Amino acid sequence: MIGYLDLLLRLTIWFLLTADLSPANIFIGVAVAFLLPRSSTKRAVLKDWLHVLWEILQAIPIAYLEALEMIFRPHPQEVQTREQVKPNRTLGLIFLDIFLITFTPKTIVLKYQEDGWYKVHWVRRQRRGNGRVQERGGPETP
Amino acid sequence: MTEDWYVVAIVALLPLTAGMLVTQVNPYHALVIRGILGAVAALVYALFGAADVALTEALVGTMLSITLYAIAVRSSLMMRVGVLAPETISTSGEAEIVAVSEIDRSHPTAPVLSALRQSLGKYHMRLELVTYASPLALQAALTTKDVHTIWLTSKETLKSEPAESPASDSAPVYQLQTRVRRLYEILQGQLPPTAELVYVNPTDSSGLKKPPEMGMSDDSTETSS
Amino acid sequence: MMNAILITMILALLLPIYEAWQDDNIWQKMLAFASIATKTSILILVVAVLRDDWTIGVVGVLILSVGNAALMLLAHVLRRLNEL
Amino acid sequence: MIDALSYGLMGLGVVFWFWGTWPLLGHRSVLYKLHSLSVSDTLGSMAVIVGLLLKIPKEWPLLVLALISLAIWNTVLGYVLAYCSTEGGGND
Repeated sequence: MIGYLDLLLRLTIWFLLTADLSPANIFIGVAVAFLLPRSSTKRAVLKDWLHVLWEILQAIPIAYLEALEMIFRPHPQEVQTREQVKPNRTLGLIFLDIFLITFTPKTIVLKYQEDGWYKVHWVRRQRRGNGRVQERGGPETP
Repeated sequence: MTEDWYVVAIVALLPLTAGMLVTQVNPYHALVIRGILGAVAALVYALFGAADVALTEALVGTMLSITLYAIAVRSSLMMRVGVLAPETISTSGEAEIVAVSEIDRSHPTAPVLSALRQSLGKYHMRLELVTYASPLALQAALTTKDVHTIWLTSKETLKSEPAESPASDSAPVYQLQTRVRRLYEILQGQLPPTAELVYVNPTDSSGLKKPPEMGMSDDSTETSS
Repeated sequence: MMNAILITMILALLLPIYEAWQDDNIWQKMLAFASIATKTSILILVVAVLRDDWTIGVVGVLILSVGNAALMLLAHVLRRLNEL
Repeated sequence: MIDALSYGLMGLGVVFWFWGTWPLLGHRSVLYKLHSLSVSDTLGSMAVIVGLLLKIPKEWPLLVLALISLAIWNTVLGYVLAYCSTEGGGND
């Protein structure tokens, strides 16, 4: 149980970079993956990671749809909101949440505040909510 | 021949960005343009098949040199001003510059500080305030070239004329002593009337100020209170 | 066809270069720099595929990940600068 | 068929590039330009790389790595730039 997800990630990057499945290369990859220092923070749960991976895969078509929408209908309005972080998230999962929000072109996370809020910057079509900071209650994904 | 067109177009970007780089005046803008030049240069090198040179340009030329230059520019384009620490003199007020100036615009030191920042900003320089415990330490810091300028109130500098009190409006309340000729030239005439700028030659200590030992013995009654 | 795409991409690269030259705000210049860093590495990848020279492709991938690191470091230094 | 799809994706990427880079020349805020840059530099470049991937499928590992690093780094860079440009008060 020594952070096998961590090792898996490193091995994936190694094999993608080298594209070589010879025994010598596999040996080097495994050795490097074990030798690199590992962080001793809280272990992520595999289920959460799979969930996030699924969300990333879902986010890609959403991002393209938003991009096309931005191209065909201009979004001249800029709005800032605050959104609450979902409870019980490890640091890695918070990073992935920020990644997901920033990846979609209409929204950018400005700041992650330690007390569990994101500051999110939006572009909108309508001319309402003129630049003021809005509070948002429930956790929601854009 | 057609496949050469894009090569020419890309290579033409290199002198273009280089020209942009050498015409920059602000050093920070020049750093950003240097990054752009590095990216374009890596593209050109990769285009000519020099993969190793391109990689070196991206790693060293762009990343390392920009980071090092950013730190170098940041720490060298700066005027260090020595001020007295709040514990020693809490009555004179100038010692709280560091804490006060950011919040309280009506504080007597605020116009001097903003004038300093403004005139230094024209040369892309920053102001850093360093606190010292006593006037003696301040003078020592100036002579050992630890700071470029020291900031004193008239109480410590105009000891010879005790009649002149800082209460009168027209007389300068603060005195800035600088040991750098160029800083004196830059700041001359830029400060509000409450501050006076003096150039101190660091090589001859018998300039404007009294020897620090005497000054310290005179000051001891006031500073320790 | 590939040549046409490449030429159009170079034209697109000219836009942020012009922006970096004409705008005096440091953050606008940083945006232009970010744009140029990505665009040049994509151009390297396109050239690699066009010539079928895979050493160039590896360099493109490495630059793609490294150029951005420099940008982030510079952004943080500039942020600290504005705080003072 | 595959060839047409690949050229189509690359064309889409180039169109995204132009659309997203054009607002850079305007006088909008840094954040607004960042939104359009995330369209052009992340999504447009990803489209271009997928187009290249369809053209040369035998080099898929490297291009997939390019795709992943492009998405992650550009998004993180967008966040860092947004954070730094608003925190330091340099957003004028």
